[in-house]
Amino acid sequence: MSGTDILALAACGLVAIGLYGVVAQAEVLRKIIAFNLLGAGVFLLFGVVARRGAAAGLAADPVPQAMVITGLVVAFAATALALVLTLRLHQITGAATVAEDPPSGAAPDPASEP
Amino acid sequence: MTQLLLLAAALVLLTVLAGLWRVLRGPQRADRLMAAQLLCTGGIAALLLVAAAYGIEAIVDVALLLALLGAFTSVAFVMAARLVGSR
Amino acid sequence: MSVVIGIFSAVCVLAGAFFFLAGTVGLIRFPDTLSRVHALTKADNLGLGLIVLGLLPLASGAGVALKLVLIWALVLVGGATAAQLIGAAAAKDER
Amino acid sequence: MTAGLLFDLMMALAVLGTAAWTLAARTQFAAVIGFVATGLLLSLVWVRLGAVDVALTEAAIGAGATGVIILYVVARLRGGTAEISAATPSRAQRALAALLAVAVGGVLALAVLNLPDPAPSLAEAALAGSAPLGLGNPVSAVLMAHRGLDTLLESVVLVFAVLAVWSMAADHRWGGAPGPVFRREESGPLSLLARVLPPVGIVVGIYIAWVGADAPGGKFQGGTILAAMWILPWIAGLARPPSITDWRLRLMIAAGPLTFLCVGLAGFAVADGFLSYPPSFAKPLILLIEAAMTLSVAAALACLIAGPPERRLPPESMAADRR
Repeated sequence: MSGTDILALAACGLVAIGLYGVVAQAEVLRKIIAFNLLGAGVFLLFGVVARRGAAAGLAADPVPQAMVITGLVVAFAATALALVLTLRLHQITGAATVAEDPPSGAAPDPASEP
Repeated sequence: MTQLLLLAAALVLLTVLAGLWRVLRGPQRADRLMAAQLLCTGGIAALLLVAAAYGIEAIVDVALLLALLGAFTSVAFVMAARLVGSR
Repeated sequence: MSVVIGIFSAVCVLAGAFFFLAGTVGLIRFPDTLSRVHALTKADNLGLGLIVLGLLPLASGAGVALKLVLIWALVLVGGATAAQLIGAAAAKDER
Repeated sequence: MTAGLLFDLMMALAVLGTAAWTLAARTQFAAVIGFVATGLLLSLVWVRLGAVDVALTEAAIGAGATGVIILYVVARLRGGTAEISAATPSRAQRALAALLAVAVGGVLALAVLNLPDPAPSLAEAALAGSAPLGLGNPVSAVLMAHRGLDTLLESVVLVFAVLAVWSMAADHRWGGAPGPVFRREESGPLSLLARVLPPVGIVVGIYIAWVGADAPGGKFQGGTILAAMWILPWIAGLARPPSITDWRLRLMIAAGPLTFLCVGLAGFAVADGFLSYPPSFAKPLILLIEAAMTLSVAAALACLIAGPPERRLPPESMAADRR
């Protein structure tokens, strides 16, 4: 088993951990963190594929690397949007989860103070 | 020399991981705030050693970026923690 | 001459790694948050400085050497600031 | 070789350990710290995989910038424990989720370990394609030429993300400056750092963006550093972010995609089609796009990190609005 194989297994482990977190955790914020872990695992799989495709004197195949760079930036943009939505949901309803039953006695909107 | 540099890099990383285990446990919020700084300083040291060992200069740029963003991240963390505290 | 430089580099790098070890021992053993901040910033920054000093003779050119020194300077400034702020946060938490 | 193997094993265990700790952390605050630690360790793994470009991006965006924005949201959420425990899946459901996760991870592992050997690679094609462009870094060549459409759309995604984040602002805050208000620190360590670091950081950010043509680096990595250096004085309260209605800010955010699109459309007239460069003029055009994109990435990331406007308008501009 080579070092790249070990890192490939770590990537699969990250995907599994992230997937469990997305499904099993209630708070939206923790779901977002777990989703980012899942994404990191997928990116790492690309890295493993790139490393296995090392050729022509390059340490790794540049095409998967470029795709991961694109992916990281888009993941950041999506995370920023998800976080702002979470914050706005919390400010309006006082909720930290997206459960069916919204909590009774919703908090007042702090952003609507004069 | 290459072997020695790699050995030193592994040693630094091991101590950083041990420190990370301690820092993440807390108990105070301030303890956890140290994680970013610990990982950046140790990560920079390990990266520089690996760069010298393999002669890959581009890795020095990663260390440079970590040095800048490590400072920014640590500071931004503390300021966010202040926002938590002020509530 | 190159043997002397090699020994100098090896000693500096190993001494730097030792200070990282010392910093972590302090981090694990010290009883309160403020002394842990102290152990982390002082020992690790010194360790990084020694490693940079040891790697300077091995640098392939003036540009790389300049970057190494710049990295250490940035870590010193950033580390000092972060340590101050974390210390203040710790003191506030204890009150 | 065994030393390298041990090193990989150590890094793999460390990444998985911090990731698991992130899920298990009792407070959200601790979870974010665990996430950032995972990201920083991952950037070391990327170096190990020979992908220095990705290591730079992961350290800058994946760990640093993402961690900061999550933490600023954590600072403002006050979850009720009753609500969270009511919404948490039951023990059986969680066991089922764990089973699902293990199954997915296992199938992935089987697939990855049984990839064809020798692996197919586009490295040679990418290298052959980058030489006529005058780019020494094949990753940059792939980003700018072979997968140019991806990069163009990605830069548009950043603009849309900024629009979406701004549109989350409360109505009466529209036109304000992005981000929370920080107290002005006239003296002290933070104000010193906010004065000393940006000049150095801006030079380094431009250097990382510039060097991307021939060595690992590029617009996204350099742009993130520039964004961080722009935000630092905001955090210290030394400078005010520009209002989101400021046309200069909006132009900065749109400049990169617009330049890219214009050069791409010009490709119809002077080269083989959309997003293709005339061979004799490829390098200067790519440099022009890279420069505009660096500026736009820096501005867009700074706005995404700062978040929707939360500051009131300064008095003088309020007066200007009434007039």
